[in-house]
Amino acid sequence: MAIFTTLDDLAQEIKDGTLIVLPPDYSNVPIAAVFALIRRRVKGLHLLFAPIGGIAGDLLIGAGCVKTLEAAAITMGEAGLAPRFSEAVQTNSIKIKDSTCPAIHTALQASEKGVPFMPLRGLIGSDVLNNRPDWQVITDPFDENHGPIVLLPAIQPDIALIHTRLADREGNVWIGKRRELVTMAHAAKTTFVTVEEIQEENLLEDERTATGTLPDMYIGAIARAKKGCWPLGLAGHYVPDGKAITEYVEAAKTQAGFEEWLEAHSVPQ
Amino acid sequence: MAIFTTLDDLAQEIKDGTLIVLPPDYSNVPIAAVFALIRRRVKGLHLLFAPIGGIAGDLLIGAGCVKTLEAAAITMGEAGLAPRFSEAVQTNSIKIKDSTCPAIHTALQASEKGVPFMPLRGLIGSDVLNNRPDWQVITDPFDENHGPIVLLPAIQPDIALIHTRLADREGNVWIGKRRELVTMAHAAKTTFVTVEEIQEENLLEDERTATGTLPDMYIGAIARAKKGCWPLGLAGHYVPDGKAITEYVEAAKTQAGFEEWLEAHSVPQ
Amino acid sequence: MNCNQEEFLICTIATLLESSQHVAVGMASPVPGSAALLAREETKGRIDGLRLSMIGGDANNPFTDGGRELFDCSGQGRFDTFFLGGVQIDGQANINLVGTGEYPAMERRFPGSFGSAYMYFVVPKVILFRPEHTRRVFVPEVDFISAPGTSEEGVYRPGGPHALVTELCLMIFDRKRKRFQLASVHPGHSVEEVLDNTGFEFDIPETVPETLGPTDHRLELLRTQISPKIAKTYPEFVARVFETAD
Amino acid sequence: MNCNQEEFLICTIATLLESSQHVAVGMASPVPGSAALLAREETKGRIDGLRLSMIGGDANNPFTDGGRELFDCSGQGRFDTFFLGGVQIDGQANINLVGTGEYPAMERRFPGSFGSAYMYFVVPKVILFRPEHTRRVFVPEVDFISAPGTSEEGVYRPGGPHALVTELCLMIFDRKRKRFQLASVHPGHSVEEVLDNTGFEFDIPETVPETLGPTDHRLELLRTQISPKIAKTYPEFVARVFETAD
Repeated sequence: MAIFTTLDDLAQEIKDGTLIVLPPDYSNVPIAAVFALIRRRVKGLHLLFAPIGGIAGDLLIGAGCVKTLEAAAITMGEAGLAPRFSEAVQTNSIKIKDSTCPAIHTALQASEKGVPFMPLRGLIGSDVLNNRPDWQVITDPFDENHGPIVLLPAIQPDIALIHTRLADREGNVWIGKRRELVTMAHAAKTTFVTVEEIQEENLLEDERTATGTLPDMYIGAIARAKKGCWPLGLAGHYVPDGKAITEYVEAAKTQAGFEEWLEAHSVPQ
Repeated sequence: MAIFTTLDDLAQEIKDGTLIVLPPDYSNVPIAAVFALIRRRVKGLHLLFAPIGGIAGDLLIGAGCVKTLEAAAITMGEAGLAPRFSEAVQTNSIKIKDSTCPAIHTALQASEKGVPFMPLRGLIGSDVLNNRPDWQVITDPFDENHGPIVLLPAIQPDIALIHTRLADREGNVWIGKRRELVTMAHAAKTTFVTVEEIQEENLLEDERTATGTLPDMYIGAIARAKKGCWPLGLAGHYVPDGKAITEYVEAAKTQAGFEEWLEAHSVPQ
Repeated sequence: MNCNQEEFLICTIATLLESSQHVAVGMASPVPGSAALLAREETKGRIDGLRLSMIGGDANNPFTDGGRELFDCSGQGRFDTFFLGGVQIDGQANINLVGTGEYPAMERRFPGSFGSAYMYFVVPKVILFRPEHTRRVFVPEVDFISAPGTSEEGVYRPGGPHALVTELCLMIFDRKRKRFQLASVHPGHSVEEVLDNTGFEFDIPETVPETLGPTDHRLELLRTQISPKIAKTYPEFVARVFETAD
Repeated sequence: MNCNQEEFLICTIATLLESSQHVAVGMASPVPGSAALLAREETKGRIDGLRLSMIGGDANNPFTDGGRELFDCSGQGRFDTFFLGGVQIDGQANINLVGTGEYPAMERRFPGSFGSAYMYFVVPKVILFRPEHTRRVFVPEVDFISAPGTSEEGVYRPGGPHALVTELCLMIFDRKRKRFQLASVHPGHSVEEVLDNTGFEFDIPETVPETLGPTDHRLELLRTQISPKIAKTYPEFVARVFETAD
């Protein structure tokens, strides 16, 4: 039931306060849509990364769009620490829900399955758990030794926001082997997608492409965005622009530098 | 770490009493391997279907290979009831663990995740639950109304046994969009595979095939078996042999008829 | 226009789907599948047009994440309508797909509960479809509850039985009162016949209408547009039922 | 043959992998990744040869089921060896990847715990790798426990810390005693230097050997066979570290 729209109209449909889930840096990050969200001055987002964020999170935090952030980490990789993220946490200007990679995968899987929680090993004795009053420790009812186990509540994002190479006219979306995008889309109420291309042939009709296709049942809106991951890469299509990312990290060390960089790059396309 | 072997040697590696998981009738059922198991007179199998069985289960039950059966249903589809299964249950000669489709998927997912259990909605008030002392009902700790929820213990099969069209020389196995095979393989300690063909090119090296490939990490043994699903079909390759299935159901109405049918069909290949 | 029993039942079910948004159809369900295809065809082009997801075969099968995806979607609330049957069905809408006699070594064993013990709880509108209308099927109390018709308070249960379609009649289930009510009787049959062949008690309103038969337009649509579509999944069913269309 | 610090550390870690069966390597881990590739090359062709799964990049990445597969496999017990680091590490082998100061508004914030709060519990042999050997890193008590080094009885914990590799030394962790023991000091460094730069207490045996440097054969293997493989995932690292190989 996907609606085909423009990038800025898609961003308009993402309301203030929405719980958005974004993919990790190595995979299909919709930076063009992030710029569109910043242009429309979205406020109070609850931003979840599945499970690690990078420049997408730093941009939205720097632009004042984020109220709450949940991630296992925010990193600019080789380029260093994420400057707007670090400052926002250090100044307590966003609420941070520190997590760990498998806990986020698990909470999304719980939503995907429509169950209220899922258990996960580990965690016990960590300050990650100690700072998550929403997580519960119970006695494992299947353990003869009555050991503890953590239960993680399901997280149902309002919107999963992703970029991919290709969609078809029916609204089916190619995701290839990036199956964390499948979990995100299944877990979320709906999925908004930016794409490089839209093709006429139905992706589900050829088993080779069907295998890596997210069916339109999960998709709410599709908009074209050429090089929609820039300055990040899109696997098999274009590589990350390391120079631009390094320049960003340098510029964004101050809020003024961040805003200058943003003005130069967040232009309507 | 797949070993390439023959069909009968693969069957020899499946010991008496093994917990085997088999796929549903519409997908990649390794009937040639089932015949090989019957030839080697395997005993005391714990047979799990993910989640529905058909002729594979009926054959193994009729041949006296099965001690315990767990499935959401055993059906011969249009051809009617499964005769050896029905009689075995009616005469109490196998132990039946009646389940329901999503409960089996969930218990396998729990094993895939390495967690001791997963919750599932529904079930409460059913005689499926009432006859499963291994399932537990707890008070949902996330429910403000303190409602009940069922916890299902993980099922870790010793061996997932499947048939697919193609493997490569590295031991990677093509499964296409039949992703229940992925869950089965991840959940099981190891996976034994019969295939129509083995190709030289690495399936993981092309993203189109990588997407539908089960990596060799999960694979224990691979053997060739041409038309390895017969009389069932292999999607996109050959269709079920409806006539043979109907003849089987007719013949297997008596144990004598079953054994006659088996002798005529379970020949070494 | 004359129609055969399957065509009549398909159209009766299609009418029940008029307010459905997303219908899921399980394995081995040619009549519900045809009804859903028909209802979809009739709402085609409308913004709130019916959406259909069928497992079993590749046609109209949108699933790409394995056998669990149908159930996961149901848990997520993506479907509002599903179909179930029963070897036995009782007056509380409990259904039995496992067998008759005492469990486990039953007198007559059937395939098993399939996904019913879950789907009946989570899909809002479950339509029970069981053509054979006899006291063998419609019993005072089922021998094995594959899935209960109703649940105690506190049990998570957004879903449950909505209607029962048989070869004789249409009943609607009242979840609060936990009872079926006769809604209409098919042409050529009577309330007495329904009473004689039903082993459980149910409510009978003062006047019981006759089930409306298919319009000529609908029958033509079914025979010309829907039968080739259902044939992709159920060729034998189409060959048997729609032979009049040749 | 002379070698640089990264080459030395790669070879030191490779030696620790000699009894490993299946090594998993996470994101942004060029030194552990190189060590694992080297150890695999050295056991190639043996039935019990080392197996390696790397995330980050497509090379040596066998995963086809999304981001959770690495963690699921770890939960299944398919890996026996993994690597973690730390902004701070203390004498109980607690690691901190989140930041320094009081949580949450810390003085200095780092990326976050990644998968450590899980992997440290479930992978049998976790090798801690942190080149910078200072009292800033090796503290009496970490400011935030991303993952604890040990757990109370009753907590499911097949995994945990095995060794710590720094620019100065190799320590081995004793899980029962919950303490590190100095195992060897790298050439050119001393026990005193390790003591001066470590903020936590640890055990020092009577004689502390010097860490064995790489053999010429191993160095050549690393520079000629391994560097092109690691370059597929970490081209900048290879360009910087293995320039001597040109």
